[in-house]
Amino acid sequence: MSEQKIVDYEFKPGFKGMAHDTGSDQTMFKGVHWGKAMMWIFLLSDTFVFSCFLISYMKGRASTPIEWPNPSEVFALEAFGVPVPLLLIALMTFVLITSSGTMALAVKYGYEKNRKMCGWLVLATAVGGLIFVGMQAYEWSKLIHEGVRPWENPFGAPQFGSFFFMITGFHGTHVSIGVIFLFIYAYKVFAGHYENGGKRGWFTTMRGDYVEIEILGLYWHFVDLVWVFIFAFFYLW
Amino acid sequence: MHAGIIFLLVIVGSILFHIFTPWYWTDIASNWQGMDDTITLTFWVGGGVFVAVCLFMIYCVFKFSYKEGRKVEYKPEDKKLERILTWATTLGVAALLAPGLIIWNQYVNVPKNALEVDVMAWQWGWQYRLPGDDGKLGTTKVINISDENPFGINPDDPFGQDDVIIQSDVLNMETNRPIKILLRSVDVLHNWYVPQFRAKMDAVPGVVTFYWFEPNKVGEYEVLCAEYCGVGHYAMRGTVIVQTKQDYNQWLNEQETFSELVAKQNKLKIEENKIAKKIKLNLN
Amino acid sequence: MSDEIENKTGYQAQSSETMNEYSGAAVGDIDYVRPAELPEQDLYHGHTFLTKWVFCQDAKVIGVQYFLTAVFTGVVGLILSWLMRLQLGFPGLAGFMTAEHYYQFVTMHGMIMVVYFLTALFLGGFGNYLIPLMVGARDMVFPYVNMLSFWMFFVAVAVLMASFFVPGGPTGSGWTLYPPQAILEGTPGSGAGILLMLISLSLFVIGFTMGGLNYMITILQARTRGMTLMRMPLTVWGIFTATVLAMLAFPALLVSSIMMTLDKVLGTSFFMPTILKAGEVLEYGGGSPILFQHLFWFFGHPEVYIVALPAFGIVSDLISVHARKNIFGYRMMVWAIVGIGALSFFVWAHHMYVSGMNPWFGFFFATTTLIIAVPTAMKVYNWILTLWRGNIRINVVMLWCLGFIVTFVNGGITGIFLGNVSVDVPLSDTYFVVAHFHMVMGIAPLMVIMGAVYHWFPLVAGRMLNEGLGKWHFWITFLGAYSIYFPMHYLGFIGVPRRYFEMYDSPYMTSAIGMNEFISLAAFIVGAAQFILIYNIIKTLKTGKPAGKNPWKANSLEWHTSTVPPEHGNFGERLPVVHRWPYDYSVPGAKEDFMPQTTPPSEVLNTEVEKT
Amino acid sequence: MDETKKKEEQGSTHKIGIYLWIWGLLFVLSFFSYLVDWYQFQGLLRWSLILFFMFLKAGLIMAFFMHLFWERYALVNVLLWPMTAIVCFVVLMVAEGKYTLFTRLFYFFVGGGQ
Repeated sequence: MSEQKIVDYEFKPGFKGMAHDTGSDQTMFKGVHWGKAMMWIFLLSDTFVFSCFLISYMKGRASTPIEWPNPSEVFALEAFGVPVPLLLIALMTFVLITSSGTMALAVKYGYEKNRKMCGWLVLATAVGGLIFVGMQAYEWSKLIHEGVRPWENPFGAPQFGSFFFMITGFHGTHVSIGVIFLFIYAYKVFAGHYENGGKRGWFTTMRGDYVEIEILGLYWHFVDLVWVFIFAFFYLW
Repeated sequence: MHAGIIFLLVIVGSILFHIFTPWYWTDIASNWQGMDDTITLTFWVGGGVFVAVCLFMIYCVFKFSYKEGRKVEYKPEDKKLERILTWATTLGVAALLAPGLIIWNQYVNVPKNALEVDVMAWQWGWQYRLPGDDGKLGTTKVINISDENPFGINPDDPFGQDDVIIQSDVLNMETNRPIKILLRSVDVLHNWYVPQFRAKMDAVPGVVTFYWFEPNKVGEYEVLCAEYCGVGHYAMRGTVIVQTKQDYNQWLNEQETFSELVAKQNKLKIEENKIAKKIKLNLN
Repeated sequence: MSDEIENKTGYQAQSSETMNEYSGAAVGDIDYVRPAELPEQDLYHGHTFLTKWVFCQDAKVIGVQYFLTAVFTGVVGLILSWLMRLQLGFPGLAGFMTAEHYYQFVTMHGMIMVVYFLTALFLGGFGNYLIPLMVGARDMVFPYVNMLSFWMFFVAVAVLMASFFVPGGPTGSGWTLYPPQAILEGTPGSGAGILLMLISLSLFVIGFTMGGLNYMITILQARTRGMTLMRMPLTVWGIFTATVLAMLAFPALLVSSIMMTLDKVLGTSFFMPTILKAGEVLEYGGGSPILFQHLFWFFGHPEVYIVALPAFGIVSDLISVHARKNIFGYRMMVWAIVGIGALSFFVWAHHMYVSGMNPWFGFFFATTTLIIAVPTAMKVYNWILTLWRGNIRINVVMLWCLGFIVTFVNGGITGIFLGNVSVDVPLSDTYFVVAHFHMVMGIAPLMVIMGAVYHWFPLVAGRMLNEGLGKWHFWITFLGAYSIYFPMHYLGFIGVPRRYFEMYDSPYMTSAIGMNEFISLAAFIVGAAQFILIYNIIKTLKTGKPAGKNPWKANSLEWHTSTVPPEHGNFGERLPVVHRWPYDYSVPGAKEDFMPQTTPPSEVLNTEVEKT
Repeated sequence: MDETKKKEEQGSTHKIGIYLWIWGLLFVLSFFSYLVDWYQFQGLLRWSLILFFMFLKAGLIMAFFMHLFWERYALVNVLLWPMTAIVCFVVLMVAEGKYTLFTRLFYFFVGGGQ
């Protein structure tokens, strides 16, 4: 996503370009920042973590002879005295997608070096994430009130509770870590760490750059992406 | 030089060891001769490759060891040679794979006339159940297991009533009759393994696994547990006695069925109650 | 370029402008190499003892730290193996040896050797030391994360070792940690032991992920000018592919350890079906133990190649250097490494043929497994073809390589037995399996590690290890290890099951008492012989012959640093520019029998060197 | 060639319209997948709709929000090929799950009589 200009290097499109990039010296991902490449590879690894969780869930659910509770009823919420199926989940999805959108715009304004806009959007993303975590906490407490535990479940197969708390918990941990970093980076943007050549980081000797907002954005979108899969497999199945 | 000689001795020693070894597989006592044959085939092909590769290596060590100013070949690639080697290897591997898959196909397809035997494993022992006159085993559940119902047979399953139960780790079998082993475990993983039969499969709690074989040699064999199952793993043995049809039937008739066991226990209970009542009366 | 922080902490910043002065020649010149895409990396140079040797950000120091920690765990694993062999060869001789202890030693030996010794040594040790040097980078791309990676590994090892001292002792569930037995009473260490093991594994995975990201991005994005992927030494290719495998396989281990921890601590039933224990039905139900096995082997099989691929790569380099000949079929070697790596994700259930999984999987996994045999065989052919018409130095390093070829081919062939589904049925869970994997992923990689130590020690310490001691070390180890594991296959043929504390008087075993005693004696001797190396290293550090620059006359970049041993930043003021692959040995017409990667084409116009 | 160059030169600052479009689409698709549950579609229809919307949403997020659409093929391929291992794992575990369920039902509930 940086300017694609490299001295004496010709960019070729498509698969030809892939072969050319791969066969070239120095870098394989032309113009990709080290940190961004690292985040991508990390996310690939994390994808395998979530895939293993979801595969275990699918295997567990497919092989239990005891009836699996109907998520549409379990996760229903009373609104104006009427039970609406999956209402809370729909709202959580809404919040998370909203925050994903603000994050995408933050990255855009970051690259345009629009410090104020970028900072506010990162902050908005952080607030969105916080709301999501709050709603998840509410959802957990509601289920626990109804008697669902990691080891038992009044509505049917006990694995329902186990997988639910484990997978949403693991996802929620990701969101929470993301929220913490979003607040830190909102501060960094407002404090101007990426202006005038960039300030040296706390963990590293590298200089700050707005590419860090994109790296953070990748992580945040990934969290959203995982939610898409959890939403489909956990709540709709 | 001495390096090459020692390596050569190692290879020659390996071959001699294989020829003169007193340690080789026990006499087979089941229908899985095909497994032994595939092993033998793999042994010849694989052993041949091993010896050929090592001899080539040793030859190179003798022939090309360091000499100042020796002319060395500089040839980064040889497409033709590489292609030949690839195809030759692929063919060899395919030749080994084919019999393996054919036998596996036999292994997972149980003959229709096989006698089902329920092998129940626990930490650390075995017990067995044979179908009764109806030829069918009743369903089981771990939670049904109790002193009165040691196999956990579902009491309302009609097929379970006449099941022959053997509460010992000795199982008798008839020669030349296929046996389908149905394995289940009530606690951890186990594996019912008789080396002479070659076949084995894990017993997994929560599911029922199976395999089959046809014993074809009269005799007594030791059963081993072949999947680590806790501290008692090594002591988890059993016995299989393969008999002629006559002997087997005689043995079978001496065994108890599930309904007989239930009746016996009920009788026992009634008597106990009677005794208890008597004692009460006496006390009164 | 100097700002406040720099002055305070002493960053040595080199601006990108100074780099561009040295752009070599102009476009059109045969020596022309594109200018650098990226500015030079800023490095943090430690000043105090703490930042220089403990929390150091130099990949070379981190590599040595990894190496030493891994060797420490390896020695623990070795001692455990002695104790096991003591019981197997001479049952009842050691009074303290109960079945509980025996199984704990088996488990810890396996886990330590596979994960904490071999994986950490190859990727953490050799990877850290060699990657930046071989691809021509100043350091790993994220030195701070790299440092954290080591310390995370250190904590993981500490937690693992702590499990020896908790009540109940370490876990004794076998290195595969199969549930349900791993967390049920009846298995030693099913309390604190298994928990610490799972925690330690999770920490290891987290630590490794930090390191693995470094290795991957350094290789992909921080190579020096002229260093294309197809000019990298095979060592780097092996370590790189192994790292990719680790990044994608360790997640499965992490997930399975999290799930098992929850089963143990919270009483969930992911892997736990209804269980009857001592007459009582436990509070579990509905889980599937086979699911754990799938997850474990989805990690476990790539793990085998995580250990094997770096060994393949390193041994290729060692053979090429010491046979004074280019590696035969370099491109085939690279594709074989990558192909084996990719295929290793599609073969996991060949460890589970008799596990009670869906029986139809046998066909799929037998086929994929035997397909892997083809690229592996190609690698073996290429190694021995590299020897053909070479000029082979029969020194200690080459001896280890030859030992590797013998043991690896032996172990590889027995792999064809076990991968071929119906042949596996009689052999699985017997000593044949034990002999197979020790030969192929224990002894063979160990031969490479030893060869690599003798090969690179002059670079790390600047002194040559003693050849005479090295030869003793090699012959005792090789002959001893071979005579341990070659006969052991025949125990498997008899049908002796593995993980047996004692055989009593089983008819299969009574005939093999003599062999077991022999194997145990050989194991004691081989283990003891490893201390020759430690003695050799200590002696060499004091009085060894100075190595000087490039003692083996090798081509790859690590031997062409400005100082020996290389200092932080590796290459002095200017990064090297690469013009060729690292295997131009004995090029006809060249003055010497080697041609460093940095030799520009204009210097070798009159030779018959091939363009790479 | 020219076209890609143009695309890449815009690189860092794509028009805001694209983001808003994708954003809107994501809301709409989420709403649709919610409707799948609301109307209680069952069976194959439900499954295909769920998976369709899921992959569409995931694709949009990856392609535009995570900029994968504008990345070079080298990166895209490195990221997507490993998914074949996941796909293989999923397919085999579906088969395994069904087999486990079958043995449980057969031996613990239904029995050999049926």
